[in-house]
Amino acid sequence: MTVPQTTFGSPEALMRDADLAQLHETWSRPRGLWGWLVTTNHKDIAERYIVTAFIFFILAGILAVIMRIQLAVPENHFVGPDLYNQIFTVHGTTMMFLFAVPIMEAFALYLVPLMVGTRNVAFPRLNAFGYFTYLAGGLQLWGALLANTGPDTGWFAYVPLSGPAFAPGKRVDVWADMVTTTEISALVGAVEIIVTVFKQRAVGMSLNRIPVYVWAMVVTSFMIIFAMPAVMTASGFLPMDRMPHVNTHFFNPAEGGDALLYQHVFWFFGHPEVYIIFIPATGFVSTIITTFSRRPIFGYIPIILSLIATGFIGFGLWVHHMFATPVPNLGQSFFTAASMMIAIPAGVQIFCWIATLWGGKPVLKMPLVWVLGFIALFVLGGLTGIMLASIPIDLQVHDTYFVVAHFHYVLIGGAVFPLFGAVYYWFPKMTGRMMSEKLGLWHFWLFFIGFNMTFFPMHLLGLHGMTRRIYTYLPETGWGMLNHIASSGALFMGLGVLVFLYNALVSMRRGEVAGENPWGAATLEWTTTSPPPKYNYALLPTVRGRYPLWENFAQTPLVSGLSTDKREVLSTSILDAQPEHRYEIGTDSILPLLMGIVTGIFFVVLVFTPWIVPICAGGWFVVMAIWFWIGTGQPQEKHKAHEYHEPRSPGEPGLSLGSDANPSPQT
Amino acid sequence: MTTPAAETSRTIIDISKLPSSSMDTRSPIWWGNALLLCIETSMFMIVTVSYFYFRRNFAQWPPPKIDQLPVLYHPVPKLVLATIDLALLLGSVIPMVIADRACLKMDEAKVRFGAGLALLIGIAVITIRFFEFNSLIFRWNDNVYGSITWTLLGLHLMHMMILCSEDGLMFVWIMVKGLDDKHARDIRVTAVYWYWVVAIWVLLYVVVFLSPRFL
Amino acid sequence: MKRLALVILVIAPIVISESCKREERAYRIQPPDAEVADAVPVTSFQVGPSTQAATMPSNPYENNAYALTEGQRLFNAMNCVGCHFHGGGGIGPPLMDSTWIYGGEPAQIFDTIIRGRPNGMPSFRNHLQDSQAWMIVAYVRSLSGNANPNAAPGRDDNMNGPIPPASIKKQPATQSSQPPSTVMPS
Amino acid sequence: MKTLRGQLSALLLLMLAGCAGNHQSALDPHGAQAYTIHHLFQLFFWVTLVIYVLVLLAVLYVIVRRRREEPAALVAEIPTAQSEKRSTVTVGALVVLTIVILFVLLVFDFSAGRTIAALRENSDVQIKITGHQWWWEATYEDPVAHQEMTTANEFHIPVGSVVRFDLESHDVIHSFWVPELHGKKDLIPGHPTSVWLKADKPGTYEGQCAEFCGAQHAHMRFLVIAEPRDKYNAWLDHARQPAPEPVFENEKHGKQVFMGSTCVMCHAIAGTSAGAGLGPDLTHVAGRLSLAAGTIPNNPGHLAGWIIDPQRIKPGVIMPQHNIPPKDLRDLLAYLETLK
Repeated sequence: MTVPQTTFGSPEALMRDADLAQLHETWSRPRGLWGWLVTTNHKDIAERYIVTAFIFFILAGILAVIMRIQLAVPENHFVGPDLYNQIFTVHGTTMMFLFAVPIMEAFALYLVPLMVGTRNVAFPRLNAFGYFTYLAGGLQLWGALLANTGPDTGWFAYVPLSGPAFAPGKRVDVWADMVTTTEISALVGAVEIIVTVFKQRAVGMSLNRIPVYVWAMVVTSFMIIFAMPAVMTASGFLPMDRMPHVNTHFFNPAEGGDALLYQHVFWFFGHPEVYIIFIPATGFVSTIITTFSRRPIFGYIPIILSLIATGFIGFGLWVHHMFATPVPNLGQSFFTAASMMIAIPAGVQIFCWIATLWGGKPVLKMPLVWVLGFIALFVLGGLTGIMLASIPIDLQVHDTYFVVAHFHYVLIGGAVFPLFGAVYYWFPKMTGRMMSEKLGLWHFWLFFIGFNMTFFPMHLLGLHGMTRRIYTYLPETGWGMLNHIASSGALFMGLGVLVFLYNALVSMRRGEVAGENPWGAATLEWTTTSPPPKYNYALLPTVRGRYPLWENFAQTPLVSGLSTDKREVLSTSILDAQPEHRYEIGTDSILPLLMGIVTGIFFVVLVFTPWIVPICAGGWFVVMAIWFWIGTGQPQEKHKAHEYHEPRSPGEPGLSLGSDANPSPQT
Repeated sequence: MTTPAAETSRTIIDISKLPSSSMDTRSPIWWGNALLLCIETSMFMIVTVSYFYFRRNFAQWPPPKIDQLPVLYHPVPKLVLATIDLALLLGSVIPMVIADRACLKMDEAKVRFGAGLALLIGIAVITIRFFEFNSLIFRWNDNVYGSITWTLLGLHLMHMMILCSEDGLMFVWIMVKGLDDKHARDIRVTAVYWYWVVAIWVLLYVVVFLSPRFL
Repeated sequence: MKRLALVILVIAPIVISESCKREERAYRIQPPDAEVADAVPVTSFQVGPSTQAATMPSNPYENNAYALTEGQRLFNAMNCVGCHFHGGGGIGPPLMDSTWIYGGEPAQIFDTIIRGRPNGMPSFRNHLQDSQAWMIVAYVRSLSGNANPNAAPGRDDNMNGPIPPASIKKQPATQSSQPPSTVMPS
Repeated sequence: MKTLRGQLSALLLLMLAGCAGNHQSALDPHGAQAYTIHHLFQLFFWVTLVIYVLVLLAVLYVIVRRRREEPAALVAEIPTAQSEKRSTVTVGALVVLTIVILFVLLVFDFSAGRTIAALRENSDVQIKITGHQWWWEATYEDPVAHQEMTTANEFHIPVGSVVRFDLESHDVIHSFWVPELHGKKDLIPGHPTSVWLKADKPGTYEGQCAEFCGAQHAHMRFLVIAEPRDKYNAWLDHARQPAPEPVFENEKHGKQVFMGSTCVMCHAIAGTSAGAGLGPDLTHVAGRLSLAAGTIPNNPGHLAGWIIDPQRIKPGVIMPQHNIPPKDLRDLLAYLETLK
């Protein structure tokens, strides 16, 4: 590859060697396994998240292949109904709760601090805790599946089928508790992202200069914050109904409970969930298209507004999952209108992307190839989505393979394709080496062709009456051949993923050395080394526009003055990103792991008995008390409030750095 | 690679003189706390909406209690303890405001007084709450009315306990080690949480204890 | 570290096999030995040496959630509730207490169901498959907390009644001290 | 290559005509509502297809054009306001066009919804459907109590008349769906509801439970058989009759086997002492086309297999395995075959 290296100057050169060494020392984690357990560096945590989420992706993919084998021919006996129901439930649950949402947050936890030019997320220990709870939830689900306790009532677990009367054993309890666990971690991640973006942006990165991807993650995080409590309510009510010694009646019609409420609450989360997965993907797409069109994105403001609009409207269309239920017609019409309306912001974004490509000179590297695949597939999925918004059409295709095809086009086409693009795009930043373009093309075409072979026929199957979640079908239905095609496609997809794994593993060791900015991209993360140092930036960058690296970055000021002997970050104002104060964040600690273990144990034992609640409450209190006590255990400064926020020497350079400020050089 | 000469031309903004902590909305922890409260607020909203959703399944709310003699035809929850709770919680805002304000001036004595008094009131509220469940007349496993009201009160009790643990830890810290910048900020953040918990109780008082009398 | 791994290696298969048994849904089934259960004594009053220990087969369904729930469904479907209500008793004796007129061992209950008993308990011979009867036995035992509480059913979707089997405290079976024929259900 | 081409052409054929021999396709409507929905679907299909092709062409053009020019150096060009103006106008126009198209589709959608809802007129045929795990119970409602008739899994309706189906569930959520007649409606415990169907052509329409309902969700099928009014009336009159008394010795013995075994605990046969309602009503079981909720054809061989080992055919079904001596089984089958 002959990408010219654009060097923006090494900030390290501006620091004294002793300071740099101390900075390195301060931000390094302890050696060995202990260091691995206690680290709170956002890149360490995010890398773990990414690897774990991809492992779950592969595991759930294996389940998908098993399902496709089972459905390849009518009346197949490869797996029985009991196992099949566990498999499709665990497939859906894993993909939604253990892959899609976590991996989107994982990328954000890696990239957002880099993109906004700070050294770590706002609450690093909380971040580590989030990972450990997520891992606990994943282990709980998959451990249960191995122990024949895999949930078997669908990833939506509708009552009464999942209620105490019709779902014997502990399978559904495992599902509910696992959902709660992973939602905790999703919420933690969302809080991290929002606060990091609000309070820790590079000096000068006012709201209208935030990269589109970071905006997308802010919108996503807010959606998580308002959507996830709904599913936690559902996954709280459900085990309370089922749990011995509790036996509540939330979903028992004989005592005034309501099965329909469950659907409302679940989909109030479930529909925004789709956008929680999709919006980060649009962030990837915008970033990649900008870089490879070699021009600023067309319509920055409309795209941001579209993201925000999607975030709002996303909460207004949950009932379109329930058109077949006895919900009043008038209400349904409202949700039809809302469901169609959400096509507008999606359309705006697609038009802006095409306009950007149109007005630029696209360089067809792997990330852009994946984005083009995304446009081809996502638009199709979006258009079938418009069909599903129509009540009459939905009544026909609801709960058929048409819907299966639709949401795989939206979620794989709309989220996994950009995700693969993002992996090819940021892999050099994360590992310092490029991925192979040649293998990348193999990966792309295998996956693209396999995907369409698998999921396109499902549209037809659905229209021909094949309902979802059936473990087999009769030969007389005539669905055999299309299913056969779909199943063969799954093998191509699997091959594609294997090529990807091979590519990633080999490139990590032997790929071409990337340098700081192999793609000539415009955002801040490309100014630091690949992979970035533990502290991300020796001197914090500042920003004067949306595309700092395309706007004479070498002339922008740098920020110095953060302590090198403790982990400090710079806190800036919300709107204009003016420096406000320095802020010491948590150091490496074993406490997040302990807290994660207590939480994990809590949710495993909660499957069996409610008496764990008081016991673990005690456990949490103890860990929290220690956390509180030693976490801030350093002797602290004492100031009165009026001593803050007043410039100590008026006119001090930097503190008044506005958009057009031109502070005088110090050195 | 660029030459050191080119490097020296870059402007350096020195922020080493900026304060190392902040006491208000400028502080990241304030925002973290606010977002957690957003999460919990949506949780309470959804449970409250469920309460009214269940209400539609009943001709009369709360449903008559028929498994006893004499039958209770309109078993609205008793007000006494809940109202005492309300008064105590509203009253607890005063010491919390005192502590909150005192943090700005680093007035350690006042902070001790405020946080300590609030803690005592909080513990009193928690104690009362355990008796208060009985004023609901139904048990959680009697019917959905019992389930949802116990859940609402239980969720609030959980927050009361977390709140008191938090305030208690702060209080002990100040007693042992004195007040410093970070803990003054933490107390201010705790105060926000405290006001929120009180506000939620006002909501629950209206929903659980007053609304059955009017709806 | 090694010791920890060893402990996990030992414990994991046990936990997994236990929960496998609990969660298994064997749709095509081999019931426990019904032949043996045909010759079960109903009391410990017996002339000659005791043969009880040898003739009491255990009922694996007591550890199986699916079988217990099926038992519950059959208990309702076969109209057992008509006399015993939901375990509280009425026309027939209560099943939630510790007193057993004709013995509280699985095989004895099986015998009671299949043969019927005086004073109104009908015989279900030929009207229930053996496997179904054993499922009912497991459920009946769970009503007094004698089945695995992690497998026993929770509340059903009916009006709130007696405590569901999963929540009930274990009532160890005691033999009624009176001869069976003299005990009349209250 | 040949097979590929064959598959492709078959794919196109399937798309146009529906699966051969399949009577469960939404693309082959035979009911008033299904027609309306199908027309609406076609409108949506063509509109979205045109949009899709245009978007793809635009993207392809962008990429192909790139090949003609030299790839740019890795220096970004900041476009001027002038060069952005055309894009702004184009994108703005496209957004307005999107809104217009969506609005038009919305209008058509609402009008189709009204057409469908208009069918809720009073109808003289009312059938109460109760969903069970994993079969369908149907009660033909009648003001005269003894005229009420219960059957299972196969519902006859008169052609050309509106039929009201009152839906409720006995256990978990099911969904009632006959694709060639109408969309689906969920049966939610505690929320009884109704759906109106009108078949315009005699025929057998296949239906299936569309909401996941447990182990045998896949085998919870049913048939709606639309017949001319006179044929329907004849069927209904026959269906209201109690089961005929067995004539031959083996049939009589078969009846004894039925009444003396597990069968009687769950199934009902009108005119006999069997009256349980846990399983499908067997009064006229021999007259049905299929067994086990549309899973196997109704013939003595399959029936025997079903009685002995239903768990092999529908694992998890509530009917238990039976160990019946061969002679008893033969007689039982003979008796069941008399229940026309």
